[in-house]
Amino acid sequence: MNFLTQNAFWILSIIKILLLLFIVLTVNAYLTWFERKLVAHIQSRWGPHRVGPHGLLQPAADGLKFLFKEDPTPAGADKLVYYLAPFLALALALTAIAVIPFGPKPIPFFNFFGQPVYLWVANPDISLLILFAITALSVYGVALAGWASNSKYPLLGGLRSSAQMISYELALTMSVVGVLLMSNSFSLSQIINAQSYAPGVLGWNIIGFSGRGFPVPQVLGFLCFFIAAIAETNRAPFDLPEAESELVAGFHTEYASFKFAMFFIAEYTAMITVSCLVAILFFGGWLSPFPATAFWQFTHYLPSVTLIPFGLWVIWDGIHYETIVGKLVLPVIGFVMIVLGSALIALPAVNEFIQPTFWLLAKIFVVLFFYVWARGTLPRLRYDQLMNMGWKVLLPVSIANVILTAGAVLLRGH
Amino acid sequence: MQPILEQLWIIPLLPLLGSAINGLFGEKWPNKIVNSVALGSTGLSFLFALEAVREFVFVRNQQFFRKEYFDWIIAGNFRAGFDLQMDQLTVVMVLVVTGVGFLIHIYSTGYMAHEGGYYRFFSYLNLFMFFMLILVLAANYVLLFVGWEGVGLSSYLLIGFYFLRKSAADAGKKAFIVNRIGDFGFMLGMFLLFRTFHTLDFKTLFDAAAPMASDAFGHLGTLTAACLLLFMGACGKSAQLPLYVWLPDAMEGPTPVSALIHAATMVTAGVYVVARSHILFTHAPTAMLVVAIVGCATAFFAATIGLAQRDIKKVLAYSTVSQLGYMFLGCGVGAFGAGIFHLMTHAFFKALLFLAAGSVIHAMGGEQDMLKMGGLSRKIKYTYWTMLIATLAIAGIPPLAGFFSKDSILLSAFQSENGGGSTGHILYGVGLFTALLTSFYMFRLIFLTFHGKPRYDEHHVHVHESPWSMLGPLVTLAVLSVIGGWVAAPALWGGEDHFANFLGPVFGGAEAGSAITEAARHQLELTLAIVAVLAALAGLGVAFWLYIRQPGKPAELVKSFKGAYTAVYNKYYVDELYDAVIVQPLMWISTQVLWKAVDVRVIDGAVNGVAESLSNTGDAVRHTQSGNTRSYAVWVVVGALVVIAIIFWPALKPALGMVR
Amino acid sequence: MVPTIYYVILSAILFGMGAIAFIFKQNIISIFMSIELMLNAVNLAFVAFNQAWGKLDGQVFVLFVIVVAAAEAAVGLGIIILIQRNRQSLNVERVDQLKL
Amino acid sequence: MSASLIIFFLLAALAILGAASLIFQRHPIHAALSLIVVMVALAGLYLLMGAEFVAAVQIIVYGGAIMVLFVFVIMLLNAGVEERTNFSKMASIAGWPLALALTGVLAAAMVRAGPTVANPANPGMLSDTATLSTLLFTDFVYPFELTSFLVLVAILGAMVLAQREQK
Repeated sequence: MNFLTQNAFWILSIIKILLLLFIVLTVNAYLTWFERKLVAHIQSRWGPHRVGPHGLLQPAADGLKFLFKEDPTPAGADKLVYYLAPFLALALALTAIAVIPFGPKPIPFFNFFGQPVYLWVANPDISLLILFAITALSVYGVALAGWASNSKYPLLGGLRSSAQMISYELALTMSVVGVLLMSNSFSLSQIINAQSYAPGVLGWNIIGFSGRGFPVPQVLGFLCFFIAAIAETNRAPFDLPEAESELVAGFHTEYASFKFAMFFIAEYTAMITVSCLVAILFFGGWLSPFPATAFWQFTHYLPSVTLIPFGLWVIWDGIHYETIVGKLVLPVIGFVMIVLGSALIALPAVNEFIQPTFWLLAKIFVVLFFYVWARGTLPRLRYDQLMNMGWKVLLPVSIANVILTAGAVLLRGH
Repeated sequence: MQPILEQLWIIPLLPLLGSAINGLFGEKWPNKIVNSVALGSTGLSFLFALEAVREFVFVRNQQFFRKEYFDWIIAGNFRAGFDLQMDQLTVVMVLVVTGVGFLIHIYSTGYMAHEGGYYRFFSYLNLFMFFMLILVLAANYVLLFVGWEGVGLSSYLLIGFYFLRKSAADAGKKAFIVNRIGDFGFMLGMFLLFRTFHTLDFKTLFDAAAPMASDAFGHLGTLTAACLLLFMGACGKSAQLPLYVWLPDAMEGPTPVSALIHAATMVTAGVYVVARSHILFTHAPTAMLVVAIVGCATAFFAATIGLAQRDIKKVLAYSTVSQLGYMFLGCGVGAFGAGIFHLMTHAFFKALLFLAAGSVIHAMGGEQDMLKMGGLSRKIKYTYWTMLIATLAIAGIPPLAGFFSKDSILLSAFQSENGGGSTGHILYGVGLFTALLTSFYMFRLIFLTFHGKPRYDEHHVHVHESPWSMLGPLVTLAVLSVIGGWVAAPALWGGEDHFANFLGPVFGGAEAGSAITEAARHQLELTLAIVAVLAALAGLGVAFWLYIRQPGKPAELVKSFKGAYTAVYNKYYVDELYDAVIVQPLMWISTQVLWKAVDVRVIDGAVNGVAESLSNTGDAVRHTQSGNTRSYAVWVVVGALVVIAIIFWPALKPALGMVR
Repeated sequence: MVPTIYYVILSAILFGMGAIAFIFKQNIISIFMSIELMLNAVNLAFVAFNQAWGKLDGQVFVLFVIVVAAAEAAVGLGIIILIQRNRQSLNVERVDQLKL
Repeated sequence: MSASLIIFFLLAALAILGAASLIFQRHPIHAALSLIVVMVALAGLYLLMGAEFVAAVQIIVYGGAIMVLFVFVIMLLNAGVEERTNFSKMASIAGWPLALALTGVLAAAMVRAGPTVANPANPGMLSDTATLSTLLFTDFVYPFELTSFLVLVAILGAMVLAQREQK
């Protein structure tokens, strides 16, 4: 007992980390499902729907497949680096999530041995810098993988990705400076708070009211950031390192089974991180888009209002589902949703607590949707186009954004 | 409220702008645009000057105005700022410079119309205006010196305007170098002043100097030394003995330049400086006497040379020198007001003379030799009449401008007791005789040029009157040379001496007050004036007799006084003298000693020797240089070791004391 | 709380090791990297003293050092690429033309 | 033995190990990796000292840009295990002793200086990034401009060097 109370902080952190890992991995899994579904519908296919109702168990199946596949190591590969690379990639990707705050307030009516439980693992003053540091390092995963597997295609893939990541990191970092200028802080929660001075959506950096003077919209910054981020995470249309048509599967051609899974998870985790960043930096993070006045009070029931009807629909859909499993599982899910929704109505305190997180998750979801949408829609760039884009368009634009924002902020005064 | 006076810097700035614009972009432009820029800038600055003067006189009631615009040099307790000031003296100078300058700009548009490098000419001319204005507006010696050197520069550029002609280029160089000698003295003077007063700012310096006891006569005190050095500079700039030689050659420049720079404005800078620092001079009687004597001597000397010149512009040049001599004589005898007055009137009629001469040359198609002219009076009337007026003015025929100014100078010379009893009278006598000579050679010029029968080939030379752009200034200046003197008409002539009263605040007690009573004073003035007029008329008469009555006579005279004539005609061989005494020895020393011996043997020898030895040693140690980078790396480490050891071991404590 | 001197000594050791690597590496790239190591050691000393004095100048200098290192890396690697292209070797001892 | 001391010794050991492996690794990539380890360790030390911004920059620029560039070039040139030749008498004979001497001299000098070195005024206090930037853009603005110019020149130089001459 005494031991617990003394080291409550550390233990709590460990628990949080484990929890976060679990959540992130699950979300990853279902992100793949979501992506496959969405792309499928964009291409007017069905996507996975064999394993489980609506293919909901597909991720699990994939996971199992990854585990049980044979794991060959290419001859003449540099063992150490070959094994190091995927671990590096995954570890960095997961670490990034740790500094993202999912809500301002600690969990109500609950203390972990005197420690208030906040919705983040760590909230340092320089969380943004740390994020960038991690992204900067995550190049190695790809580059080393490409080099270590001692084979042509991976090498090319690795070269491409390292070049691409170096180039786009500049634009990525530059495009955030505008936001930093507007909210004088590297701390993500500070950045979010800095957007709360104007009513609702107006205060978000994308519109840029600060309660005083004229708005300083960060549209340029947002565009640069999002594009650069897509490139940084090697997603379509910038997924040259793993361009199937040109170099098989790029840097992870020689990787199989679980190591491949690691790269896979790393990539999707990076996606999530980026989505969180976009939501936090430009779209007010956990702030509600509605003003916090009594008139807009009713918007606090939006979570329930979304959950309950959706639950009803799920139940309805489940009843008409072909397979028995569907008929059983889907209504249960729907019921749970309805219960949650009504619970939120029943317990206002919980509802209040859930609000910020709800908005943050909603925004993240939207950004992820855009991610997948882009993949489903846009053709892959050619390598030289990629480089031109990075150096001759994004970088200058983001620098211009920095200058403009600086001038505007100076005019407006803090 | 004094908008322009507060922003005095605009007045000099405008010409600078004009100069810059023309100089930078003018090359491709048609003359019209260049004109509009040049005339516009000068005219505007003239207007601004007028406005500034109006504010100074009527709004400020002639309170001394001074403003510091920005610091230029700050070094220890030495400050030289871009400070401009405005007092009565400045008023006169500024008006003369901008006014006459503006007229001459107008004239030049006509005169230079067909010359190449049109834009260049006007760019230089505006540059000159800028520096001259800086010179007269400056509120401290350093800034004044800037203008001083600047006008020297632009004069150099303009004398050498036809730089393809070797004589012109040489003349330019000569002017520049001779001026350097004077400037050397000037700078020494400034240093001495700074060492004595710890400032070079006019106001503070003079306020400090005023209460000082003036140096004893004939004894070389600080002030005397400073004044003499300053005067050395003045000699250079204003072409006084012995540094006058550059001015006649300066006539190589285009005539408007001769009119503006080498007659009206720049050459009077020396007089201006002496008048500006009159407080110092009045404290240094010796210097005063020197100034007076030098001025008087120059006046006489140059006049004698002027007698025999054939080139019309040369005659005018020497007359300029001699008139400058007059001004110095005036200052020297303490009549600074008279000196400045003569400066102003001289600016009018001498500019007019030069411009008219230019018009004549223009008419003759570039001919400058008077013996190849004659009988032009009917062909170019305006030029003739204006030039005649100017000649009467310079000869001192009442009631034209020259009469009053020259008269007041002679009067004060006669009255001055400085340097013992009869000095003043001797100066007066020489001055008077010079006046006679002046009127003689001026009328000689008139008669040779305009009267008698033509001595040129009428078939080739088509004499034509100049365009109005040239005649306009002539007429204006003619009017000025007529009425210019009246502002200072002394009480005797019914005027009440406006000029002296106006300048009173500046020169104050400096004017040589005479002990004798008012009536006697008027008596004296009257007699002296009559004498002067008689002298002038005598000169006129002689000229008339020699060149109209008996045109053969001069030749006989020349024969009978061969030696004297050739001496005078060759300017007493002064140039040759300087060449032999100064230039040649310098050349010899610099080639034989400095170049052949010092440079080649000593310096090059030393340098090459060092290089030799080094390359030998290098050749010796070359073999450590394997080209292998790792070896180099090790050598670097060795060096680092040594350095660290040196830093740390012997003095560990102090070296690391800084950490604490 | 860690005494400043520890950091300083650590930086000294790192610097020395950088020097050793500088001498004994033969691959140009590795030599370059050992230079970077030395720079890092110096940075450590900078920051340590900076903290010791409670002033920020040291950190500013570290930033400058980093920037200069970046520039140096860009140019140096360009040179290295040229060397490789011209003599198909990255061994410094095969690049021995740096002499009269 | 306070927590910070433990962390320090861990990081220091990590750094020294990294440096050692930089010396002894024969393959450039491995050398690069060990250097990265050193840099991360140093970043940790900076954090320990409270220089958080410098720590971040250390990782972003050194770890994320410069070293990536190295790795990139190594991959590009496909540099193999470095060959060991001993053409340089100087290095092979005097190398070790001199290098060790240098290290020794430095360390010894530091140790001797030990007592005179002041200890952190307020250990672990995070130095404010805002003040740092103010300092950078006021007192050090000229060096800053110079470095920016230097970087520009470096970019040009790198481009000129790396491009193949067009026929």
